[in-house]
Amino acid sequence: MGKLDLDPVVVARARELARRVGQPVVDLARSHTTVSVERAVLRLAGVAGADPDGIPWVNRLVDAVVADVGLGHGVAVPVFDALAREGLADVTVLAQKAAAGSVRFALPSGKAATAARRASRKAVAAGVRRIDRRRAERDRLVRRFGDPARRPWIYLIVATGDIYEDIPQAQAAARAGADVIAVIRSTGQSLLDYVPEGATREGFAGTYATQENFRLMRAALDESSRELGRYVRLTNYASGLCMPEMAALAGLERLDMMLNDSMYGILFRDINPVRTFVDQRFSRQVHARAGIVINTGEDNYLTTADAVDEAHTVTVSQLLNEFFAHEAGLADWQLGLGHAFEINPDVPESLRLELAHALLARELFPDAPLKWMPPTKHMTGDVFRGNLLDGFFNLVGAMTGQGILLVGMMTEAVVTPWLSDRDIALQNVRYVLGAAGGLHEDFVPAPGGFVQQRAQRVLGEAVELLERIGERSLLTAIAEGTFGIMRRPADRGKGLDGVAAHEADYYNPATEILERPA
Amino acid sequence: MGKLDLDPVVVARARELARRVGQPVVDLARSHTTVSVERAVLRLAGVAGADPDGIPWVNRLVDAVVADVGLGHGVAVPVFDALAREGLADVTVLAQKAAAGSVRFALPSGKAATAARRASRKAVAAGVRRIDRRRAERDRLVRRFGDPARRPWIYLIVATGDIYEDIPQAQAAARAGADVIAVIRSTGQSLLDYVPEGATREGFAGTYATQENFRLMRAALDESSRELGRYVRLTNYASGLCMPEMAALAGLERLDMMLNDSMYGILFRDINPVRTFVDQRFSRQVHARAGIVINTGEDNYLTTADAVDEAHTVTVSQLLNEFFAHEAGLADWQLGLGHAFEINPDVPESLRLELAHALLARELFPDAPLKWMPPTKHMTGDVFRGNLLDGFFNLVGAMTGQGILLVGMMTEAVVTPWLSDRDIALQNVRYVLGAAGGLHEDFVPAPGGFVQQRAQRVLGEAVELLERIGERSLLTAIAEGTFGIMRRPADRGKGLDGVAAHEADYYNPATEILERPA
Amino acid sequence: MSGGSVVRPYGDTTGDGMVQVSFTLPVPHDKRAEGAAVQLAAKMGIDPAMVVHAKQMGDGYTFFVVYGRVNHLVDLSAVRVVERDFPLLSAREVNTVVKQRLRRKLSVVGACIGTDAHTVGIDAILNVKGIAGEKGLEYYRELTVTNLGAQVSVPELVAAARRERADAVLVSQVVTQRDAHLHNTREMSAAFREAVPAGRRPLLIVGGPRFDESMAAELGVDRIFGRGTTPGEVASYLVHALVTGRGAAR
Amino acid sequence: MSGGSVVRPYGDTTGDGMVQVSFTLPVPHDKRAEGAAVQLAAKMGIDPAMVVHAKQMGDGYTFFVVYGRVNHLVDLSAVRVVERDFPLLSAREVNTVVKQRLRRKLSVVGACIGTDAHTVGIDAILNVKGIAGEKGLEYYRELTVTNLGAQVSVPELVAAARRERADAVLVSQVVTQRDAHLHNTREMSAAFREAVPAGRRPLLIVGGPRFDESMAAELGVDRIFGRGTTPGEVASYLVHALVTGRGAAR
Ligand code: B12
Ligand code: B12
Ligand SMILES: Cc1ncc(COP(=O)(O)O)c(C=O)c1O
Ligand SMILES: Cc1ncc(COP(=O)(O)O)c(C=O)c1O
Repeated sequence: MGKLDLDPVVVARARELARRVGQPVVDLARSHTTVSVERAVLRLAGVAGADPDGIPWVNRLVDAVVADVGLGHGVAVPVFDALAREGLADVTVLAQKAAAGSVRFALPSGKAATAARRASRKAVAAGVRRIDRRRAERDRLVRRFGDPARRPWIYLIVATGDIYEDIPQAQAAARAGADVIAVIRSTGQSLLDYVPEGATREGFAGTYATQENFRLMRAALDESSRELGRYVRLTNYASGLCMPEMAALAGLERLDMMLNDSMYGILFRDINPVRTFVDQRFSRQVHARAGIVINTGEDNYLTTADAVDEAHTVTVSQLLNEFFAHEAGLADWQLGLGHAFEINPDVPESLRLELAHALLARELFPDAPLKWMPPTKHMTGDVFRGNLLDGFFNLVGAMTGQGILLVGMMTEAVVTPWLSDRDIALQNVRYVLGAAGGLHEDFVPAPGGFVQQRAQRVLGEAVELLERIGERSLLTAIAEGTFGIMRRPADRGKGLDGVAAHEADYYNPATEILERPA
Repeated sequence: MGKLDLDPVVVARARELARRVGQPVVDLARSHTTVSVERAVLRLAGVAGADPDGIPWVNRLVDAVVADVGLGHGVAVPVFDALAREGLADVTVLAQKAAAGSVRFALPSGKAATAARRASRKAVAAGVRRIDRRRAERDRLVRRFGDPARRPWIYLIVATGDIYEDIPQAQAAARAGADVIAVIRSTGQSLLDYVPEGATREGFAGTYATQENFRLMRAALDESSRELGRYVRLTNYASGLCMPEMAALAGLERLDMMLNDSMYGILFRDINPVRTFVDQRFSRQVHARAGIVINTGEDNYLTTADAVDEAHTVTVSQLLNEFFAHEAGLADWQLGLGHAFEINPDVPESLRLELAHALLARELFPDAPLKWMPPTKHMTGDVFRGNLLDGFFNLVGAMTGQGILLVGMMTEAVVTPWLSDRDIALQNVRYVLGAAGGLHEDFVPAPGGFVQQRAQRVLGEAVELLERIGERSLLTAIAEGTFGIMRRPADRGKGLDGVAAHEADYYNPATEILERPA
Repeated sequence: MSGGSVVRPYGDTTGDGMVQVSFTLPVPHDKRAEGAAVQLAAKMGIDPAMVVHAKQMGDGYTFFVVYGRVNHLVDLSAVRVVERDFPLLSAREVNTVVKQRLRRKLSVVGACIGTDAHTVGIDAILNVKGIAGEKGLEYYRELTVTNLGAQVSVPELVAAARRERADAVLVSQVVTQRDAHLHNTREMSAAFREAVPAGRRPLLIVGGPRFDESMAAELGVDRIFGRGTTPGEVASYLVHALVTGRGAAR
Repeated sequence: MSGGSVVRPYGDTTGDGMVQVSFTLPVPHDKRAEGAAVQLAAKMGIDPAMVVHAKQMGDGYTFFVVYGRVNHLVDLSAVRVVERDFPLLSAREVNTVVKQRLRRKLSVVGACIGTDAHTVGIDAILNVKGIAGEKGLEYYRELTVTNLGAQVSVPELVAAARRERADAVLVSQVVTQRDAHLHNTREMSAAFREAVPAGRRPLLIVGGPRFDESMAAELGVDRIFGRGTTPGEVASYLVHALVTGRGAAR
C-alpha cells in the first residue's frame, strides 16, 4: 500500500465530504417511492408473467392500484387487502383480474390494514428467502467449482441481440478464459418502463434483459462452470427505468454482478434524478441481500468528458457511489467501482497518467474490487492499433491491481464484438497478465514524481469539487453538468411521473425486511 | 545507473575474461589475410568497376596476383610493382590487363619493393582520405539537419529486392518517423565472394548491396534529411564473404551503420571461422575510421537457441564483440551491441525476464548505443497478436534505455514488410514512446527481486561460460556449438581457401594507415 | 503511386495486388477447414492465398488470417463518390449569406432518433464546443439550433420540426447492428413525407460513422454525412442547399 | 457451428458472412480513394462494405481497413485437401517396419537449397532435438540421416543423394519472396529427373511454412509438408511411401 503517498487526512476529508453531499439524497430516497420499486416488491411477493401483449402483470397491477389509490401509500397493502377481499391465493391471478377491471383497490384501515401488511410481508419474505437460497447456492457452487485462480477477473461481453446466439458465445468465452460474462442489453431497454418477458432473439446491439434470459444464461454458465472447474459469473444491468425490478430478478436468478450506478441513468439516459436515486437505493438493498457485486459507471463519464481534465469527477462519483452503497448495506467486496483507460493516446505520458488514475482508485478503495474499463472513445477503425491499446490497458490493470478487467475489443469502434474479437482480446489479456503479471513489484512511482503528483492533484481537485457541491447540493451540481458534461435538472427527465413522495402510511414490506439485519 | 545492483568485481572479471578469450583470436587475425581484405585494400587504392560478366576488377586482380605469387605477401606490393613496371597510372587498367593475362606479378625486392610500398600506400591513403571526407560530411550534415530528438533511434528495414522500390519506401518510412533505414540484402549475397556492381532490381527477400545501390539510397535519404530537418541514417551489412569490402564501400558512400558481428557469418552462414575473424578485424578498422556505428548480431542466436536458457551466451558474445571492437579502434559510441526480445511469450513473467536481460546489457555497456531487436521467432501468422508483442517489445526498449530500436513488424512470420506494416509498426513505436517514454523513472526493480536476481544470474552464467571457454579456446567453443547451438569447426566452412598466413614480408598499406592514430 | 486510372493493391511492390483478410468459419480446425478458408479466399479473388494463421475457438469455430494476391483491378475512373459539391464557408460567411439572402434566422432541429443514445456525434456538430477545433452550429449567430438529444421518437421529432419551423432536420445514428440506422432513417423520412407537404418539407440530413454517403436517395434524405464530419461542412451545406444553391428555392 | 456442408463466415451471428480486410491502394487519401476501396471490396464480394479506417502513408498510398459481409458461400463438400493418407506410427513402429520389411537402413538426405539459410525447420525434422516434443529423424535407429545444412546448391544435393544412396531427399524452403521456394523446388526436381533414371529416383519431399500442400505434382515432388509438420508425420510418410504403401515398390 501507499505507492502514491496520499495524505490520510485528505482522504478522510474526501469521504466526509461525500457523506455530506450524499446524505440529503439518501433522505430523498427514503421518503419517496417509484412505480418500479413497487413492482419489484410485487415481484418478490410472487407476481409473475405478462399479459398477451407482453406487458408484465406487475405493471398492470401497479397501474391499477395507482389509478385507484395513488402510489404514495405503496402498493403492498392495497394489493394484499384486495387479495383477501377477493379470497384469492395467488397475486398473479389478482393482477389479471385487476387488469380486466374487475377488482377495485382501497386503503384499508385497522385490522384489515394490519392483516394486509402481515400478508404482504409474508409473501415478500418468501421472495427474499428465494434470493437467500440463490445466494447460498452461489456460495456452494463457488466452493465446489472454485473461484478464478487470480485477480483481475476477466469480464467479457456478449451482445448478439439473440439469447440463443449469446449462449454459445458466452460458453466459448468462458472456455477461453472469461471469469465474468456480461450480457449487454438491447439499446432501447433502459427506457422501457417494464421488463420484457420470456426468451428473446430480437435485440439491437444487445439482448433484452428478461427473467427467462437470465435463467437460460445462468444455467448455461453453470454448465460451463462444471466443465471448467471454475465458477463463471454472470452480469447484467440494474439500470434504467426498471432498476429495482432488475435487481430483484437478478437476485432470483442468481446473477452475480450488476451494473448499477447512482447517476448513469440520469446522465446518459436522461432519467429523472429523483426517480434514479430512489430506484437506486432500493436496488442496492436487494443487491446487498443477494450477495451481488455492483459495477458502477464512472467509466462512462470519460466518453463524453475529457479523461484528463475531468479525472477528478470520476473520483468524486466513486466516493458518492461508495457512500450510497454502504448506506444501502453493501459491503466493500461488493463495490466494483468503475473507472476507465480513456485518455487520448496522443497525450504525452498518457500511460503514466493512466497509471496514476488507476492507482488512485486502488489506494482510495483498497477493499473494493474496482471495475477497470478499456479504451472506447479513442478507439478507431484501425483494429491493429486497437488491439495494441487494449494491451496497454491490460498492463495498467495488472500493474495497479484492478479487480475486474473488462476486456477491450479491437473492433470497439466498428461492431459489437465478434466471436473472434473476443478470442483475440482474451489472448491479449492472457499474454499481458502472464508476461507482466508481477511487474507491479517493480513499479515504484518515483517519490514526488510524475505519477504521485498527478494522483495527488486529482484527489485534490476531487476534494475541491466535493466542497463546491456541498455548498449547493448534488442535484444542483448534476443540473449544471458537473458529471460527463451532461446537464440534468431535477425536475426533468424520463420517469418522473412514476415517482411519489411517501404518504404517512407508506408501507413497503421489502424495505422493512431488507433494512433489518439478515 | 545501478538498477540491477551488479557487483562491479564480477563485471570487471567478465571483461578480463573476454580479453583473455579474445586475444588469441586477435593474434590470429593480425597474422593472416584474406582475399576480401586484399580486395578491400585495392578498392581503397582506387580499383573500381567490373568485367562484362559482372565480376569486379578487384576480384580479377587479386586472383591474378594470387595465381602468380600467392596471397600471403599481400597484393599491394605486387600490384604497385606491376603498375610501375607496366608504366600505368590507373590500377583499374592494370586489373583489366591482368585479367586479359597480359601482366605477370612478382615479389619485388630492394628499391622496387620500397617504391611499390610507397606507391600503394599513397594510393590507399587517397582512398582513406575519401572516407575521412565522407565522415566530415556526415558530421556537417548532422550538424545542419540535426540528430533525432530522442533515443532510441527508430530503425526500419526495406527489403523489396529492387532498389527503385526500396527508395520510395525508405523515404516514406523516414517521413513516418524512421531515424535509420536498413536495406536488407538479397538472400544469397553473403556467400558471394565478390560484390555485385551497379543498381539492381532482382534480389530475393532483400536488395543486393552494391556501391551504386549504396550511393542511390544515401542520396535519397540526404534528400529526406533535408526535407525532414533530421539526418536519416543508412545501414547495410558488413557481413558475409565480402565483409572488408563492404566496410570500405560503406565508408566511401557514407553509410552510417553496418551490421558487423564477430561470429554471425560463422554461425549462420557457415563461413570459416578464421576467415571471419580476419575479415572482421579489418572491417572494424575501416568502420572505426569512417565513424560508422556497427550493429552486432547476438539477436540471431536467440532464433536458434532458447532465449532464456542461452541468455548468457548473448552476454558472452557482447563482451567479445566489445573487446574485438575496442581492439580494432572503435569507440563505445560506435558499438550497437545486439540483443533481442525473443523469449517465448508463453513463459510466465516473460516481460520481466526481457526487462532483466535488456537492463543487464544496458548496465554492462553504459556508453554503447545497444541495438534492440524485436520478436521474430515467436511471431506467427496471427498479425493482431504480432502487433501486440511488438508493442511490449517497444515498451521494454523504452524502459531500459536501448539506443537503436529495430522496429518489429506484425507480418514478421508472413512476408518481408509491406509498406503498411511499416506504417503500423511506426505508429506502435510512437504510441509506446509517447505514452510510456518516462516510465523508466518509475521502474525500480525490487531489491533482490525477480528482475535483479535474473540479471545477476545471467551475468554469473556468462562469467562461468567465459571461464570454460578460456580454458580451451574460442575456436573450440564455436566448434562445439556454444553459440546459437551451431557447431562450426575452425577447419571447415566457406571461404577458407581465401585465407593465408602472413609471409614475413606481408604488407598492407591500409592496415598501416588505419592502425596509426588518425 | 500511379498516374493511371487502374490500380491494384500494393503490398511491397507496384502491382503485387497483396491484401490481408481475416474471418471465422463455423467449422472445427483441421485440414478441411484450412481448405475451406482457401476456397473462400479464392472466391474473393485471392490467388494464391496463404492461410498464415488458423485458430480454433470453442468447439466448432476457426479463425483464419489469410494473405494473398487479389486479381481484381481497381478502376479509379469508375469510382462514384459524393464529393463536396458546395463551397466551404467560414462561420462569418455563413452568417452573412443567411442574413443577407434569407433575411431571417435559419432554424435547425437535431436529434438522435430511435433507441440510439449516442449524442456525442450530433453534439459535436451542434454544440458550441464543436469538434476538431471548429465551433458547432449553435455558435453561428444566424442559425437557431434546437438539439432534442437522445432517443427521440420519430413523432416527437416531426412535432418539434413543426414547432420550430425547421429549415433543416439533423439526425444522428450511431448504432448499426442489424441495420438499425437504416431502418430508423427510413422511418424518419417516411414520416416527414407523410406529415409535411412536399414543398415545405425541411431538408433532411442524417449522419453517423457507418453510413454510406451515396445512399441518400435510397433512404429518402437529402444528404448523408459520415465519419469525421465537421460543423463547418454541415453549415456550408445548409447554406448551399437552402439559400444559395440551385435547389434552394424549395 | 454447422452440420450442413455449406457455411458462411461468422462474425457474431450464424450466416452473417462478416469478414475483415485490409490493403493499401497507391492513391492519396480522399473520398475517391475511399470509393476505390469500396470498389475493390465489392469486387471481392463484400457488400455492404464499411471502410472503417483509412490512413495516408507518404504522398501517394492509403491504407484501408474494411469490414463487411461477403456474399460467397463456402461449400465444405467441395474442399479438396491433402489429408494424411497413411497411418501415424511411433518411432518404435517405424524402426520395426523398416528393419523387418526393408532389411536395411533407410537413407535420408536433407538440405536447405538455393540461397535459403533457414535451417530451423529442416533441423526440427531431422535433428535428434526435434520439435513439439517429438524427436527428429536422427533419433530413429533404422534411419540414416545426412543433413547438408543451408544454402546447398542443387548439384551438391544431387551428388550427396547419390553418394548416400538416398531413399528420400528432404528439402526445406522458407524464403518465399518472388516465389523463390517454387523456383528452387522446380529446379531441384528437374535436376533429379535428369540425373537419375525414373525407377531409382529418391522420394522427393519439400517442406516449409508457406507451401500449398496440393502443389506436389505441379512442382514435381512426391509430397509437400507445411506449417507445423512434426518429425513423426514425416517418418510415417517415409515408411508408407517407401516400405508399406502401394507405391512402395518404386
Ligand atoms: C461514447 C460511446 C457511448 C456513450 C455515449 C455517450 C453519449 N452521450 O453519446 C455510452 C457509454 C453512454 C454508450 C453506450 C452504449 N453504446 Co456506445 N459507444 C461510444 C463510443 C465509445 C464512441 C462514440 C462517439 O462518441 N464517437 C465520437 C463522435 C464524435 O463520433 P461520431 O458519433 O462518429 O460522430 C461524427 C460523425 O459520425 C458525424 N455525425 C454523427 N452524427 C451526425 C449527425 C449529423 C446530422 C451529421 C451532419 C453528422 C454526424 O459527425 C461527428 C463528428 O465528426 C463508440 C465506440 C467508438 N469508439 O466509436 C461506442 C459504440 C457506438 N457504442 C455501441 C453500443 C452497442 C452501445 C450500447 C448500446 C451498449 C449497451 N447495449 O449497453 C450502449 C447504449 C447506447 C444506446 N442506447 O445507444 C456500439 C455500436 C455498435 C454498432 N455499430 O451497432 C459502439 C460502436 C461500441 C461497440 N463496438 O460495441 N456508448
Ligand atoms: C529464425 C529466422 C532467421 C534466422 C535463421 C537461422 C537458421 N539457422 O535457420 C536468421 C536470423 C539467420 C534469419 C536470417 C534471414 N531471414 Co529469417 N526468419 C527467421 C524466422 C524468425 C523464424 C523461422 C523459423 O525458424 N521458424 C521455425 C521453424 C521450426 O518453422 P518452419 O521453418 O516453418 O519449419 C516447420 C515447417 O514449415 C516444416 N518444414 C520446414 N522445412 C521443412 C522441410 C521438410 C522436408 C519437411 C518435411 C518439413 C519442413 O516443418 C517445420 C517444423 O514444423 C522467420 C520469421 C518467422 N517467425 O517465421 C524469419 C523469415 C523466415 N526470415 C526472412 C528473411 C527475409 C531473412 C533474411 C533473408 C533477411 C535478410 N535479407 O537478411 C535473412 C537471410 C536468411 C537467408 N539467406 O535465407 C523472412 C522470409 C520472407 C519470405 N516469406 O520470403 C521471414 C519470414 C521474416 C520476414 N517476415 O521478413 N532468419
Ligand atoms: C451503470 C450502467 N448502466 C447501464 C449501462 C448500459 O446502458 P443501458 O442503460 O442502455 O442498458 C451502462 C453502460 O456501460 C452502465 O455503465
Ligand atoms: C551481423 C549480421 N550480418 C548479416 C545479417 C544478414 O544476413 P546475410 O548474411 O544474409 O546478409 C544479419 C541478420 O540479421 C546480421 O545480424
